[in-house]
Amino acid sequence: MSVVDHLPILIIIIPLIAAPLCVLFDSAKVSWLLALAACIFSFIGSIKLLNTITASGPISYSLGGWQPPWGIEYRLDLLSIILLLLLTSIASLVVLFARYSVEQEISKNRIVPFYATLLLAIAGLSGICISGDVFNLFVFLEISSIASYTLISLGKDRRALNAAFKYLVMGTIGATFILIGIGFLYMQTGTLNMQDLSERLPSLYDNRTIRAGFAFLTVGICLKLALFPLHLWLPNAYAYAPSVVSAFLAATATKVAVYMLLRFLLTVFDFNFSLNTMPLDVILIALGSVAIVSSSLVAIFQVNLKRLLAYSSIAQLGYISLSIGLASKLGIASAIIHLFNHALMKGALFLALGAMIYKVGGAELKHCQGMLKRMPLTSLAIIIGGLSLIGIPGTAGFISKWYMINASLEAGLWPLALLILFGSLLAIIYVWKMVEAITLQPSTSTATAPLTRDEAPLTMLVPIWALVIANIYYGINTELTVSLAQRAANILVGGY
Amino acid sequence: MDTLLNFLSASCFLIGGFLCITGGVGLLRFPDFFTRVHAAGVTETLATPLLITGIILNQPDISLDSMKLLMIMLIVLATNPTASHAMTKAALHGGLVPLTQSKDDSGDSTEKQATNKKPSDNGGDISTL
Amino acid sequence: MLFAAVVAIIVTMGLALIRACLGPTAYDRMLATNMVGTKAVLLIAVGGHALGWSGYADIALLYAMINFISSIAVMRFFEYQKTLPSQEDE
Amino acid sequence: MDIALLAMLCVTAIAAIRIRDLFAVTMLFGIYSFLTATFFLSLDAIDVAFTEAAVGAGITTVLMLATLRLTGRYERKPKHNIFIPLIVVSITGAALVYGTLDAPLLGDPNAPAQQHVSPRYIEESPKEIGIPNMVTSVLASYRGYDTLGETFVIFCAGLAVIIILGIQDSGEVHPGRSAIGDQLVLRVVVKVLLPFILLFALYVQLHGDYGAGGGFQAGIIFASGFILYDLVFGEGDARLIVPPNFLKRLAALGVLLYAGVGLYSLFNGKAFLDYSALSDNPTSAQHIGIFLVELGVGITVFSVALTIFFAFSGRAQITVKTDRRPPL
Amino acid sequence: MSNIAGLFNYWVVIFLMMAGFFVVISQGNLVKKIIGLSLFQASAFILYISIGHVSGGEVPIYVEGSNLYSNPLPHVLILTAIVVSVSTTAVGLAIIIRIKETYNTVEEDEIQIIDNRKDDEDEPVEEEHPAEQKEDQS
Repeated sequence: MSVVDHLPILIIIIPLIAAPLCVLFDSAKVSWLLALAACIFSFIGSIKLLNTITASGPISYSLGGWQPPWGIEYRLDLLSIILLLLLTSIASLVVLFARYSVEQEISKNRIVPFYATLLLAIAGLSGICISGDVFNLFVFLEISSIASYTLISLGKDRRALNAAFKYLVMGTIGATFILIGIGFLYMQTGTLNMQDLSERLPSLYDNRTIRAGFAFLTVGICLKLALFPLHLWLPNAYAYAPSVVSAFLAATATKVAVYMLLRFLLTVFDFNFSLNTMPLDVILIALGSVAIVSSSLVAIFQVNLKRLLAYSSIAQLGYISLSIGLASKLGIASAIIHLFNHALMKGALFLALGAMIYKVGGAELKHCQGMLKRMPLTSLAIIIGGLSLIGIPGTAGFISKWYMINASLEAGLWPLALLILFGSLLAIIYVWKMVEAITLQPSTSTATAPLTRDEAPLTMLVPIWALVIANIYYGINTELTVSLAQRAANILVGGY
Repeated sequence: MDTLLNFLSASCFLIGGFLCITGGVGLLRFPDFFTRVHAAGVTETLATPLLITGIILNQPDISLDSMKLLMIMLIVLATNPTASHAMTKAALHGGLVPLTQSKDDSGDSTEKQATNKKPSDNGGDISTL
Repeated sequence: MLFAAVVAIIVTMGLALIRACLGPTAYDRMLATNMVGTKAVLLIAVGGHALGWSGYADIALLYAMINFISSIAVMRFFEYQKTLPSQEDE
Repeated sequence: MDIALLAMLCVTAIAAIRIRDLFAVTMLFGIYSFLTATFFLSLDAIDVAFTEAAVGAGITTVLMLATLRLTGRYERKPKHNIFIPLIVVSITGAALVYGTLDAPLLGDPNAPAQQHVSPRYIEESPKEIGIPNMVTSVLASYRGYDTLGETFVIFCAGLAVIIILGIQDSGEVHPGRSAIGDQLVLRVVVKVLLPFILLFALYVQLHGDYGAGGGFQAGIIFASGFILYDLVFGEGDARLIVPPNFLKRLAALGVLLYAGVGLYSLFNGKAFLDYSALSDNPTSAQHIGIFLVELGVGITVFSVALTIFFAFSGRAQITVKTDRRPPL
Repeated sequence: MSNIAGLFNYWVVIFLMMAGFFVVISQGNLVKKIIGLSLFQASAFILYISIGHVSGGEVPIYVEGSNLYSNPLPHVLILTAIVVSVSTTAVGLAIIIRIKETYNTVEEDEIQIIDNRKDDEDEPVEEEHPAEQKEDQS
């Protein structure tokens, strides 16, 4: 076996190992370099794996040399690799960005453990995406969760602590629900391996234990996913966390929860059971619609831009769950597309806000004065990100909205298509609020900040603009995302 | 020999079990903390070695388990009185006054303790501290 | 006889538990908690012997130690609130 | 016996809901852990009972108490409506009961969970792995990767506490006196007991192959020994023996040892954590692998548990200094 | 009847779980929430161990001549889950200590009040901007 055969484990284990190494070396600079190297390694590994998978189908890797279902299996299919690619690319960019931002926002003696924890969060989230074993998934979920609670609590504002605590309680309840769900599945099947489960479950769909297990898994994942009535932890957590953490979590954490939902609904259980036999499709559509409208409305009234974007995230998760609820291949494909695109735009926006906080000292509307003159590149990034959030043609956001509307029309649910458009309309309002503050405010003489040009350092601009360009690129060249997502959806709906 | 051992262990179990229950009843029924310490501490310290000796005697032969049980006995014998002692001292420092009057004296403290004896009346979660 | 001992221990545990729930002072609860712990040790020892569990002695040993540690911890963290100033003793 | 234990568990749980004195609730939590652990024993889960007792009644209770010292003892009467929580709880409970209606009965040897994957562990592990304790075999070998994840969870918790509370190094914290530390009897007993606790921890670490125990439990017990010392002899003393900064590195080393075993087999052309790379003889390879891995877990758990305790009690010290020094 | 006896154990465990869950969602004190969370998780562990129990089975440690053992797999899973649970509890308690230090309370509603007050204090500053914006537009 060559190193390439071990890539599935290496892309997880390298960030994991880098974390204790950071602690051992105990130097901020070394930690940053280690984190960056580990993330870039994982990113390159993921690209390589993507090529292998598109060429020759899913990869399975037995850990410890034990065959599944006795040992733990890593299993990579298209959906996993899309998520991994997303995660590792955003992680690399975020770590690149972190250098100065962290120095400013986090006290000196906490920088080393900060990078170590960030690495653990990255590795935990990637571990979820790649695992083919439900309990292993739970363990990695907990690594990433504990790391995220910690990262959020690092925020300067004391409300960050409260937010982290709320997140911890909700997240732990969610995790325990997932644990109970896994227990129920195990009770009736005797296995923890996903593939094995998917073979054994169809004969048990009438079993009440399995149904209860399904319900608990779904509710637990929805808690992590911040689906509408369970979203209360999210806005404050994103708003008060350090900006690097906000960017990373907003772009990835909920996406991984969506991945878990898809994985359980479509791989462990099957499409027909999850979305047709159980009334989940209606629930997802209903909750998604409420989430879109209510969160967008709330977002309009926010003055803190990070909080505004957090509410917008809840709305976007509403779009995703709505498209899953459509229960069609196109719906699921559009959910995957939106998942990818939304991560790109939220990553760009939160990073740009991070740069703004770095230079201006805050991310509220009042801080936007003079932004365009002062930090033209960052401002431009916020504007393009915002446009993508609305779904203007030419940006990535347009593609996902387009496919979602198509999917809802295909399902014959035109009111949903209208709802999506209405959501975009609301998005225009809150994005306009941001854009207006950035572009139109410098004219007032009350601006306290100097109007000289004072752009963020290069290590910040590169990640921001990488994501912005990705937004535009995937808005024009839809080949990669759409075809991959459709193939992934086909595989998911058709079974492994 | 076997009958003797069996008889011995059985009587150990019986006496130990009896002491156990007396300790429990005492803990529940005695009027204040210091008397309860007495009930719990004295009987437990005797019941534990009795019961464990009973097990050791009841085992077919002397094995590693017997040694471990002996260790348990020693540890409980060492820690239990120490803990009670420390607790009592802490309580005394903490301002808990031993109940020194008998009921015939019908002082204030007796009344207070009398209510303590029926804690269900006052919700059960009232601390005198 | 073993059975009688097990029953006696369980009954005592129950009584101590009631005391722990009722209070009334924190010290009563400490005492009762300690007693429940000791009774758990005995229950494992006697019950384990009666039911033929293997390796019960290790667990009973661990319980005895942990019980002591948590009793000390309770006192340590509790008394701090009251008696730090008075440091005369032995 | 089971029914008596379950009844006591219920009583404890209800009391924990009703009582407002958080000290009492914490003690009840300790009792609850003891009871659950005993119940685990009666369900034949000896390793789990071991861990639950050490963790629930030991570490968790100590941490909760340390927190309570800082946050105050009484909770206020909750103002909000309890009906909504009650409804949520009832629905969840109803769903769970619904789920158990088709469940296999307790102890049924023909239940699906007993039929599918586990027979292999039960039948083959004594031969394949060569150690009698199947739980250790599954934990450290078949599902060794889960345990690696678990070790990282612990490591992450250690980091989290360092980040959130900071560490006070030995230089900053001076040995403090505690009133119970002045009790001669206690000091003597603890001094005598301490070597036994540490010895017992080593025994648990090395005996995990044959009986209950293993790295995790041993680490916790080892740490409890130090915690006991620290509780009685005042803050600062134990820190001089094992400075927090050293502990931090030790934890990292423990995790690296575990992951290193995995990487070693990986670079020898085997799958990650495949112990057969360690030796030519398959069972002795498993032995070596499990020993190293358990050692890594033990080191990490010991240092993280102690770090967390130091961080908590160090906080308490600082607050006591600022709040309570004037009257002295 | 045998059904009830066989399922009774699960139901008691469910009751315990729900007791813990109730504490988490109904109580305002953060420490108590964490205690409730621990109770909830500890009870969920009993559920798992019950799944693995085999009546008449032995402790899963190989003994010569015995062939009926309890299922070791749930034990392993719960060992891991206990560790996860204690880690979460430790982090939660650490956050509580910091909350106490910064807010000087650990009651949820009081914290909420303090947070809201802070928002109110910020409000006047924020109010100016919409007004200015309107002027700009007009």
